[in-house]
Amino acid sequence: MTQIIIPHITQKQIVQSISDGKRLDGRGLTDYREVQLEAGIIGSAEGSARVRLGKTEVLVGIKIEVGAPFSDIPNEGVLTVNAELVPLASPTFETGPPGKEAIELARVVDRGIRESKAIALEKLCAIPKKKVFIVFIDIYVLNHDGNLIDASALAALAALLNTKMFKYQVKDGEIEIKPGYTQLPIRNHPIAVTLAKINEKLIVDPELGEEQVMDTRLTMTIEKDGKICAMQKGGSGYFTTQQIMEATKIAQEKSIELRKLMVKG
Amino acid sequence: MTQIIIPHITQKQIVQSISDGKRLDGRGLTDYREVQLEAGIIGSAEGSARVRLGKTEVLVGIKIEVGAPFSDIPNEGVLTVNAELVPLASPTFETGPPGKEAIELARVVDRGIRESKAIALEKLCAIPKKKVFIVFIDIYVLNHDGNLIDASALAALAALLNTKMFKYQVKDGEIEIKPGYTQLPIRNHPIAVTLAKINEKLIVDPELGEEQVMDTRLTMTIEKDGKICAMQKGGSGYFTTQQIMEATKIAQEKSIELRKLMVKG
Amino acid sequence: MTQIIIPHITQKQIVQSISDGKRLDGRGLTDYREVQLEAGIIGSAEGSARVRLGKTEVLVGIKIEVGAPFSDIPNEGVLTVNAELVPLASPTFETGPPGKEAIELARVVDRGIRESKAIALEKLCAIPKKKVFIVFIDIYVLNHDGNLIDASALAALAALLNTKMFKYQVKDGEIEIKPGYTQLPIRNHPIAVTLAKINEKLIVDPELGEEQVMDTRLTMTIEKDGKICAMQKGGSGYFTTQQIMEATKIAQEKSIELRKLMVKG
Amino acid sequence: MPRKTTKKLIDKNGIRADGRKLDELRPIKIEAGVIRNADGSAYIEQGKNKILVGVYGPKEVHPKHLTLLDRALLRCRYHMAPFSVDERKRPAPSRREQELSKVITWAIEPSIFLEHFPRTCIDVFIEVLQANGGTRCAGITAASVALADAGIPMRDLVAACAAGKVEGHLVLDLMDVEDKMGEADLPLALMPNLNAITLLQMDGGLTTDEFEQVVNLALTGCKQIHTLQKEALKARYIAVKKAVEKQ
Amino acid sequence: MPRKTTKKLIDKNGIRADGRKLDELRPIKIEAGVIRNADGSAYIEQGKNKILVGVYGPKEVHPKHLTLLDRALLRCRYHMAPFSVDERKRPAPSRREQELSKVITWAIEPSIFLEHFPRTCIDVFIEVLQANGGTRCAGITAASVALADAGIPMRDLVAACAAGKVEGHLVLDLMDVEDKMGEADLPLALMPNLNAITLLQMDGGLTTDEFEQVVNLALTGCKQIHTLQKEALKARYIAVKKAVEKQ
Amino acid sequence: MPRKTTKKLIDKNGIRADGRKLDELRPIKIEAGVIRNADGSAYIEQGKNKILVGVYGPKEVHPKHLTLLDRALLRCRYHMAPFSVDERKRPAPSRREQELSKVITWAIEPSIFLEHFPRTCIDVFIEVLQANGGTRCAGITAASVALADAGIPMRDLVAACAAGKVEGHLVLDLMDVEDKMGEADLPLALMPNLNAITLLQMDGGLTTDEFEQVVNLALTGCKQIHTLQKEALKARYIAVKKAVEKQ
Repeated sequence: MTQIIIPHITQKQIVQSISDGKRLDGRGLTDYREVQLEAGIIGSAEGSARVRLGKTEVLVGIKIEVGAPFSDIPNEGVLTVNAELVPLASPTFETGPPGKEAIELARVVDRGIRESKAIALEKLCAIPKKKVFIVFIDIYVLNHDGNLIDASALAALAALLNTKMFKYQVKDGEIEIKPGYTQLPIRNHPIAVTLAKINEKLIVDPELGEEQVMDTRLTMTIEKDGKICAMQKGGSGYFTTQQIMEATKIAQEKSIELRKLMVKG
Repeated sequence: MTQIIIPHITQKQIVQSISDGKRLDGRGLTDYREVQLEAGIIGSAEGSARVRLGKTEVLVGIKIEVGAPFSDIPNEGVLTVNAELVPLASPTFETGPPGKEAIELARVVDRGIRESKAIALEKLCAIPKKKVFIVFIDIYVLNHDGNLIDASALAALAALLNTKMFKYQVKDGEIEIKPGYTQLPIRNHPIAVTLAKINEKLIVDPELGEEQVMDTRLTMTIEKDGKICAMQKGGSGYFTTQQIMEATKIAQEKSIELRKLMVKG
Repeated sequence: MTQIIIPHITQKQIVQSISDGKRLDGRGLTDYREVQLEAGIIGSAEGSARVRLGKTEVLVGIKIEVGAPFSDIPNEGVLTVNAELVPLASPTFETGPPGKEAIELARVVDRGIRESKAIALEKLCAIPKKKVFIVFIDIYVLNHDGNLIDASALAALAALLNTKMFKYQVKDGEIEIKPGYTQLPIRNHPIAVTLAKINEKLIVDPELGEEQVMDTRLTMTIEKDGKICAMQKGGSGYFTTQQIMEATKIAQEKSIELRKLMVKG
Repeated sequence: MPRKTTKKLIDKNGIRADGRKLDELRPIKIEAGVIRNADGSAYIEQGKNKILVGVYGPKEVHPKHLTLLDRALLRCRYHMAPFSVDERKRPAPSRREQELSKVITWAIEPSIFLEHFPRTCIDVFIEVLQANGGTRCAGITAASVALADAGIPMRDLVAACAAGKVEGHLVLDLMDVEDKMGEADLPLALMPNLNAITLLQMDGGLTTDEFEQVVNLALTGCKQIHTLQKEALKARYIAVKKAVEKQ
Repeated sequence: MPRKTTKKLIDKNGIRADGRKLDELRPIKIEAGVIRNADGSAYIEQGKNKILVGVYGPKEVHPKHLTLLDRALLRCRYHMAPFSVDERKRPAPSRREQELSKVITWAIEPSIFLEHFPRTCIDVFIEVLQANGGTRCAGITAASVALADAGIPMRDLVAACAAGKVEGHLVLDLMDVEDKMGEADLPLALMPNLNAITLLQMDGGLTTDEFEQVVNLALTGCKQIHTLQKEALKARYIAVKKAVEKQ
Repeated sequence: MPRKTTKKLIDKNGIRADGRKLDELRPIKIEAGVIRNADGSAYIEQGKNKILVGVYGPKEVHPKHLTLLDRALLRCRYHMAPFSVDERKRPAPSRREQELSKVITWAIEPSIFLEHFPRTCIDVFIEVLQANGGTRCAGITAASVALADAGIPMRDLVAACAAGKVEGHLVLDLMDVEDKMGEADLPLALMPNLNAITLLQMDGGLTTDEFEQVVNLALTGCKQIHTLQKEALKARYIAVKKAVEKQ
């Protein structure tokens, strides 16, 4: 994988600036970049949304197909999250099967949705043991400028809220599609908040340059009632217990802020 | 992929000669090399044929198996074309999964057969939605001396005309093989004609040396009633509109010539 | 693959010593290293055993799952042998899909079990044509110090003898697991004996250093009644007819010795 | 999930299912400079097709053994997003995508002065976000704009468009249902200033006469698209100029 | 083949299905120096988990282009044996195994003086032979012992342990059934001497208060495990010393 | 598609289903020099087996890191065409094909003066076009002829043939149905001039006495085949000589 080289001087500036409590682009330590959201832009998908987080841009498309349930959960639909770091989004992305970076991204987003029980999967069973609906969430990164996790989680949630589910009936053991649509049943709104530690300071929403100088990062996914439903430490540094607890508080606040952008009313 | 290096002097000679209206091996610009055809040589295949086009040699074997239909065409058999550039045929061929060259070859041959509706696939349905016959056309290149597309298309057609289909009956939802054979139902005879452009001249049936100096190539597949059913421009050069139209006329003539070799009477 | 480099001097010593009728570790030419056997050590497996052959260490785990039979043997269970040369066992092993070395190992062990009909596969059919039991034998090499074939074959046999099969009943075309276990039906005890040829002498149970200087090797798998059920020459040297016949005699003797360690009484 | 339709594709007045005339292109929107990280990029909407193209290069070749001593290596990758079609597409490149990557590379190659950049490579990534017939052509059209946006010197822009035959009529710029239900589809790419056809494929059945007419129809489509490509680049140029002057 | 159980996980006296108290670790056995060929190795049993770890390195990097100029490359591979779980696992690494390999590498990295060995690599192979919940943590615990056994200089041993919430109770060191049926699982890795948390993941649902308590519970678990790690290394040291003196 | 047969394999007069005696080879036809592009090649028909072998080399090793400093690298690939068997074989190499490639390489290696060509490689591609039992042996037989045709210096030709036990009889050169229904199959490769057995495998069940007899039967088969190999090379030599004289 090619590395984007951030000049050494810029790296120093990033760290120095954060030590002084501000960031090179003028943000405060716990400020997100501007979030832009556009839902329903892909007509061939059952649901879709594009999120821009500063210059980071992620498109999520949702497809619903008929398939078999897992044998140990025969009465529930299936959730599948997949991420592609397509090479047009960054000189560091390569063609080929998903690498560990894409797999981690998909799995962190997956856990947030799964653990918060955001999708009412039990309503997606057509014929128990035989036929259920599979919800494919495909994350497509279109421009990488840092913090892919939060942007992807936001786009996935927005796409789910935008997803239309076709009507159907079961006849002779076969699913027949009927005219019209309903909403995909969504009952929770998990928000991922990623914090980076740079020179012992915590910041939120690291951009690409900050990711390259950060010691480590922590993502917390927060449910609409404030419960933490998923967490992921990434990167090779460490946190102290105190930093973890501080991060929790920041994540709680930020999740409320971000959720307001996603879910109106 | 290793390149076969044709000496620079020979390359110049090929181009010079074609500019003068003849070819290094004495052929005229629109002459094919000698075509030799041998059908039915592989007893383990339902159909087979070997075509020699000068020193190019292609073996096609056809297998028929029982399988599931495509869900959107539940009453038809399935056609699958596959090409292997096995490494004994050329120092430029490598082991491993089919590369783009093999995929293009298979897909061009596939389109000629599919678009001309050469095989009556609707007669290859045993149990609608459940069980149909799959016709596997496997192209095996045994010696590569240029123009694999035409040689493969000829061998595929000859093999199809040679294919025996076992008799069967359907009993309790199962296919039972019965003694005896019928012919695979073939109703069209698509012929692929490949032209190369070298120094603004069009030639047919390029041999390996000519392929290496050609600007570009065009394959036209012609049905028995003269309709064009498939076309493929290959290589990184271009054609003018006038050249395309000229190529069409040549391809029409050549297809009649070649078809006579394939289909007697 | 990295090569373990055995110093040239040691190589010479190994050969010299064997020419003199003894081995560097003091063994006679037809002595096995100490065999240590521990069965039933993996609770998550239906059967398991670990064999230590000197410093070579192999773990075999057996899983039994429900699956479909082969269409040409619809009334029998299925046997599958797989070997993984996991990289913790040797600096010469690599991650990635099984290489030719692992495939050969699995296939040689497989043939011994299959050809001796050690497992009564006909008793592992629940619903003919539909549902049978699949016996997965997974060979896991934990430390590689030579003669993986014999160690793996011993561990596989010990694991099979240790395998418990859950009780079940068939109800409405479905398999229902019932409480309790029976023994997996085992009716033969194939023992693999590997001989190496070094400087025209035959030795048994080559350790890693000996494998690196050997001309070639021969594995014979012997059934409990003395029949030879499988054989595999490996390595790029050759045997004379006389050497083959001599090897047969040694293998017969050794198989009796080893079988006693496996099957008490 | 796909749904079935059985509508007639062309009515008695020669009007198509989406309201177009037989020789009419779908509405086309081209925008250059849409991906921040790429050296050049473009976005195209052609009817319901939505395609994004990013260009990286000229840059070092990786893996090295593919390096060409006398010119740049051009690699085009055509790839469909899983959600771009009715039935979800698996992420791994299909045989179709691999073939299209190849013919698109061939279609673009003659337009670039590759000999100016020996020992480098130029990567063109075409991502189909929503597909509705004619994506390889729209992909070529956008790729050529993206290459120009990257400042790579070119002989001409490559404009691409299909024509074909549907319910007995010769039509321009087939959408998906016309491609699938129709009698023939012929994608074509053109460098108009050089009368150079760089892509030509065909599926279906056409007499020689029909073929000639369909080719000519596709050529007129390409020329219209060529104009739109130039406009998109002009707009991009003006936008960049303004941005620079602002600073 | 899996069988189902429907037993209650925690009884009214706060005793868990395997007889443990809420804040009690499973029985743990750690042994260093168990694989002859490896530069360092360790074996851990934690309840029904059985995990073997081998360390190779510092050694040449292969493939070469991964070489780091200023420090050693650390690669951890977490892999499960096909027979380690109820339903046979296919040998190819799953997405889960790939993610765990990554987070385990991150958990181990801060403990090693990688900068002492530029241009080399250290491979850590974690093989789960029998799994019953908490294998990533047990794998990290054993990997750290194996690295010490290999003589690789470290800032501290990394000890790992999960805590979580089951049937309303906060519990330490979840076994498989508690993880699957419970409300939350939080694996954590710690270098106790540095108060440095190097792995932190969570699945489930916890309030901020519960989260804080669970983290603290996990930290106490890690500290107990840290003691066992040191004992294992001491036992290894004594055994080696005896062996050397014998010679 | 396979059909089933239930014919008896050996009649009371000791005549086999295809009319052969117990110790009789199938009709064998060997031809050298059949692939224009290859450095050496051979075609063999043995009963219903049809196998083509091409040899390329000695040539540069690719990938380079496989280069051997003291001798040539020999690589044999055994591969079956999809249509070579009753039930279509998938094109990707199966585990069986990979194992056979390995044992065939071992069977050929001792026959070549590999030490004459250090730092090069010799590739032997064996393509089974039609299979009816005994293809690994026929492949070795043809490969050895192809290597000689390529002018590669050899200690002896390697001739290969199976023997085995069918319906209680010891038989030579088993065809597919005899292999599948019979009691034992023992493929063997021999350099007759050196009494060197370079391939030996066995499946089935044989007493030590039977084993000795079966080995001897296979050896007689190999010797007959050795004669046919030499004839094929002689015929090739004469044909080339004539062709050269013509010019």
